[in-house]
Amino acid sequence: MASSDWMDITGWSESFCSWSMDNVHDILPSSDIDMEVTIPSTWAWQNPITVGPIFNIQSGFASIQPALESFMHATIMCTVVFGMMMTTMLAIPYIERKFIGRLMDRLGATTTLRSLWVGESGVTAGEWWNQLPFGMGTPIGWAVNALNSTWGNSHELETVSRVNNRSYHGYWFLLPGFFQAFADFMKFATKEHIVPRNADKVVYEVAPVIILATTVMVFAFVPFGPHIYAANPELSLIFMMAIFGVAPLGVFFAGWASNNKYTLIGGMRSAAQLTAYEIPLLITVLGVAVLSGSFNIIEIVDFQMGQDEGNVWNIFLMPLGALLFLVTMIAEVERIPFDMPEAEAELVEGWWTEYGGIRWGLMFAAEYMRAYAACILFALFFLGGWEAPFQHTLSDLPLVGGLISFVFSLIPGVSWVLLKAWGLFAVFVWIRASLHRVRTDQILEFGWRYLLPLSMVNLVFAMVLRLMFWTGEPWALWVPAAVTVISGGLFVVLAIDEDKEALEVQRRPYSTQTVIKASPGSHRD
Amino acid sequence: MAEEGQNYSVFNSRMLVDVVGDVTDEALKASRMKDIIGVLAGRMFNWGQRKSLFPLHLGIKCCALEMAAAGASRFDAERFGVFFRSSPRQCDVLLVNGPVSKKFADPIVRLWEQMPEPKWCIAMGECAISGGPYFQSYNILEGVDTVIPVDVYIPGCPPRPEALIDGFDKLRQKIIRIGAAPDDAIPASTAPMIPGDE
Amino acid sequence: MGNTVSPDSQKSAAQAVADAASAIEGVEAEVVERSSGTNPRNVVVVSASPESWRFLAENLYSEHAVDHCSMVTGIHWPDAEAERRWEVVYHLLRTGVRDPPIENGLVRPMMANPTKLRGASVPIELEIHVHIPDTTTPSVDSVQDIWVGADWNEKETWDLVGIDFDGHQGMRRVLQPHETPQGFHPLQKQHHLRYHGFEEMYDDAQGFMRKPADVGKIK
Amino acid sequence: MAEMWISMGPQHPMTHGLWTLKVKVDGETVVDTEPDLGYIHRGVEKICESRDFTQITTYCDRLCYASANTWSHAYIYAAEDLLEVEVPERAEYIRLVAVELQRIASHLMWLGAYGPDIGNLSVMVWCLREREMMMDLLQELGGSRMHYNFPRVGGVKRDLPHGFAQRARAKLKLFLNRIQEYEALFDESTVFLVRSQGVGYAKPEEMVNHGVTGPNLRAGGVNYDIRWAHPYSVYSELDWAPPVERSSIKGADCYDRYRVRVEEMRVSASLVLQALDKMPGGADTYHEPEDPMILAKAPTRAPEGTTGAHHFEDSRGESMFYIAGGGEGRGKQPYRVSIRSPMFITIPYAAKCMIGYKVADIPAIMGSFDPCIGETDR
Repeated sequence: MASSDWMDITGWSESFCSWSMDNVHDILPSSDIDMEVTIPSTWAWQNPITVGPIFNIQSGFASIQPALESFMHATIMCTVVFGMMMTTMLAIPYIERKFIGRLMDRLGATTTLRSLWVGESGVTAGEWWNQLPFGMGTPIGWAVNALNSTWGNSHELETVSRVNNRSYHGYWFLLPGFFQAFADFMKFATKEHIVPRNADKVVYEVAPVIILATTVMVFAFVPFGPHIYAANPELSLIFMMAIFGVAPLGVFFAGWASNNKYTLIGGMRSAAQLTAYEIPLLITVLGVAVLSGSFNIIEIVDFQMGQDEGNVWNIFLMPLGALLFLVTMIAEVERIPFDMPEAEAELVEGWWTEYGGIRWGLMFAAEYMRAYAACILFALFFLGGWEAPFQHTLSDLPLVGGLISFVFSLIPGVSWVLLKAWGLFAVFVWIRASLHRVRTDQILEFGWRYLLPLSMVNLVFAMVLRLMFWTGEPWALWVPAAVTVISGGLFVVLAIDEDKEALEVQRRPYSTQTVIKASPGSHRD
Repeated sequence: MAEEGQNYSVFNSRMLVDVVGDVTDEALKASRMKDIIGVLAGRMFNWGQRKSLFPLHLGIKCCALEMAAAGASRFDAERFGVFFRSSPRQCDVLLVNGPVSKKFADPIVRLWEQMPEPKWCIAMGECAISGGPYFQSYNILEGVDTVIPVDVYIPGCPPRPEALIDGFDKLRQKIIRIGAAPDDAIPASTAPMIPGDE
Repeated sequence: MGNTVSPDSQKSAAQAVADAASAIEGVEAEVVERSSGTNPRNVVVVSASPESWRFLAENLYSEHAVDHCSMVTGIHWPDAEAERRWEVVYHLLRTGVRDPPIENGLVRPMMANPTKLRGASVPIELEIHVHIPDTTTPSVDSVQDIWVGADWNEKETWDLVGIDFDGHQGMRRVLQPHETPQGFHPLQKQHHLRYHGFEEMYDDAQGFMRKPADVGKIK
Repeated sequence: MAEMWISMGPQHPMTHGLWTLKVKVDGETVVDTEPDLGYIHRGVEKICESRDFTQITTYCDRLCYASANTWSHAYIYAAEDLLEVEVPERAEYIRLVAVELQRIASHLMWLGAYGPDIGNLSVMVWCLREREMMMDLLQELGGSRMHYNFPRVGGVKRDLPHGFAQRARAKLKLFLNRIQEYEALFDESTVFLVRSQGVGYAKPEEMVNHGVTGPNLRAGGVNYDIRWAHPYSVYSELDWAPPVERSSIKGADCYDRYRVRVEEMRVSASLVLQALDKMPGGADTYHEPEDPMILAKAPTRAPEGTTGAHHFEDSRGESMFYIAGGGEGRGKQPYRVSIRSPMFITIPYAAKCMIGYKVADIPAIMGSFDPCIGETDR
């Protein structure tokens, strides 16, 4: 049966739309309006002509009411999902800046809003609110003075005001650094827009639009909770994967249009890399769909949560699939170690070197959105979406079971999805802090030679699991346990199976197997 | 509002945008809404600009290592929103940290032109301020302000990372006064702000 | 092998090279002992005539395995006597570096033991002075093809001091701006530093005048 | 794809400093390269001709700013050769401590810059964190963070401060097990091994002929080192050996150059620890600045016709100074100072090493040769 929790936003909005439309329908005049006019016959025409309809506003409205309701419902849901995505996405740059700072043993951004009233080390903008007309500034003046005396410069304690004077050390509970993303984005908005002289102007302007539009469209099909989705077609998984793959086209356009050699190479690299990684990604996602038996993301999650369906998270059934999905998603959103298209080291900034100001800011945000979408998808496909970990086992406990299940029913499903997604983004950042950048041809070779066959194996394994071992009711406990243990063992054996003898003899265990150097130039062999 | 050779009769969107733009502008000005929005939005965008100053990843000489040290973990400059980008299009501060030779004069002016407004220039170290120990050399310009206007000077050879971060603080103080109320709160002296001298 | 090359083995090796070098006509060589702090150093100091320099270089490279050209220096002596107006000083080293042997697919690093080095494998240091008589276009034979390391040093010497190297391919200005006027070689003694009796910038194509005063510029 | 020239311009994250590498690229493969140096040419040799012998040390500090001490010591040895000065034993040991600490700081700066070249940003911050430790020690000796002006003709400016030996031993012990952190990040990451092994081959014999020395040469499996080939200072009294890397058959590649420099950091650390133990007069005694134990009386004039030259093992290769005496002020100022910069000769060779590799390998190869443009342009 479909999972559900109290935060039934689609239900509320549907009922609200139908309620409001019914009220409108009732208010409308129900009597027929007869606007029939008969023009008497005269010398010019013999029989009288009747002109004008007889219509009833209420019945006319009734005929269009369902369409109106669904339109209104769709608008509300789109705004709700977009708003939820944008607000919850604010944590992503914060996690990135702070966690990568901690991994690098430093503090990371500590910007706070306080310097609005505190000013910069004692220098403030003067009584700027007096410039507001009609004396509107005075309340702002009061507020600033009040804040200044509690948290600002004119605090009576000398030390406090000296520290506040610095105005950039945030209080810990104010999440210091959280507003750095705001500050960056506002600065992008006020930057001058420069188009290179002989850039391909139309394509230069269209490229950010393509990237941003497709990235936001992906979230139309991503359900945040059982009842929080903008659209829930039967094949939502396929729709989303299709739209997810369009953004690299925009990346290539941007690279081409900027008329700069670096961006051209960056654009071509991204096109090559994403085609190499689109196929293993789709096959892995196909494996998930096969295992959960449906192309609809909500049904996939229900299958993992359902007491009577699967009741096992896919990560335990398909650890190889989870790993493949993680690797291909990192390549898809172009984060280190698959960071070639915007490799700072040799391409200055890769395909977006020529973009500055708001266009670059939006593409910067689009990249975070794609990473955020990747994390949410991983949470939905493999970590059981909006099911709390050990939800049913905990609530079946003898003593505290009742209380726990009550608490679980209070917490909306969307909070679990967000927690898992943010945790996964921390894993993305961790990978970014510890790995180097893989070279372009090695990326492609790794994609074609290792990921593709592995994803095939994973798909076959999913089919076998689904057809042979699944008997309609929930998985027998030993199946996921066996799969996890075996794949864990396999991974450990393969990963640390160093060629011991080679290391002692200092033979080179990893001399690159790349394609023989296609070097037209003189290469000293 | 129309360039020469423009066909007046043909209705095009460019003309429409201009007309609408001017009309709304006049209306806002008349209803003083422009002031309200201008002042409030000005303060927010000023805060945004101050809090995220992206210097260019340009390392000329020894001060570049102090810039790197300022970016590293001991004197973390990212605490104050200083994030090094390597493309001039995405930077607001050109941190010149070494001597400008005649050969590098044209490239540094081109870098300065590539940066979008509003942009600032910080001359870090003696070489960028006045040619430093090489002021007599046949190949070194005496200071960066022979070629580009400089906003903040940070003396020192090389200045310590704390001085660099204090230089960014001086720049923020300069930015906060942009669009501020011209009353006595602002120090009258317009002498160049040398960090550490007051 | 924590210690260093023994001074006497170095002295005998240097003496051998010095005798062989002074056998060539137009070349006088002797071993000079210089003590830099705690360790005496034996340097083969050679003064060669411009004509014999090329032959001496090939001889050193082939017979005495002098395989490393450390530095090429050009000096301008305007008030020296006529035939010593220009001087080029070469610093060469015999490093004794060979490609390490390869055994069963693995490279065996060559760890020379400094104390046991004898004879031709002892690293020695040579300093060769080539004096050029007074001309407006001083030039010496290039050794670019013998020691490729000297290539960029020769380019730099021509760029800064103005001593040309015959037979040098790709001679161009490396350190100064490409549009520096011909014939401007700053290390020649007639050019002075700024503020040492010379006020404006050197005659440069980009026309940089002295720094404009900060009049009226709000900082 | 038509071949096109890309100019990796003066301002480029790959160039550690200001220089341009013009690369002819066919698709992703490098076909031809041409370096263009001279963007921070300051004419130090011309300025030194009108400076006294002590004033020149400050210019030599600022030659290669990542390893200021090694360069000022290289100059001072050449000046002592010119002025024929005997340096007291204790001053030699203090100089060795200063030079080896600076070598560690220079290699750390290189490792920090090499990480982002290949794509890992956290290495830069870690290495700079350790470099701050070394700079604290050097700051106690020289007084400032980066340019110390520490050696004098005939000795050193100041003796080791009180408690320096104890602090140095503690910091070096901590540093020695921090190196394992870097090795874990580099050696155990297959991505780094795949990116750096088999890239940028260079054979030792060819390197010597091209004038490349130092760690880049020792990566090819040959242990040539100026410190034992043309001995100076007190390296003969200490027990050390230059690290050598077993390179691949086709010559030294980026991985070997990385391995050699990491080993060299360990050797330098052990050299400093030994020097502090064997210091004549004990590392904890303190002598006043002009004390004859640390600074010998030195003449300040070099008569016409005298010359001084000295080879020195810098952290990037063999650096050398040649000074002709007899300048203005009756010999108070040198007539000509000539500086051999190892990177001025290695960069063109490194540019030639890149031919045949991918565009993404350019920073890996160039970064592994540790270019420092301050000394290159002089």
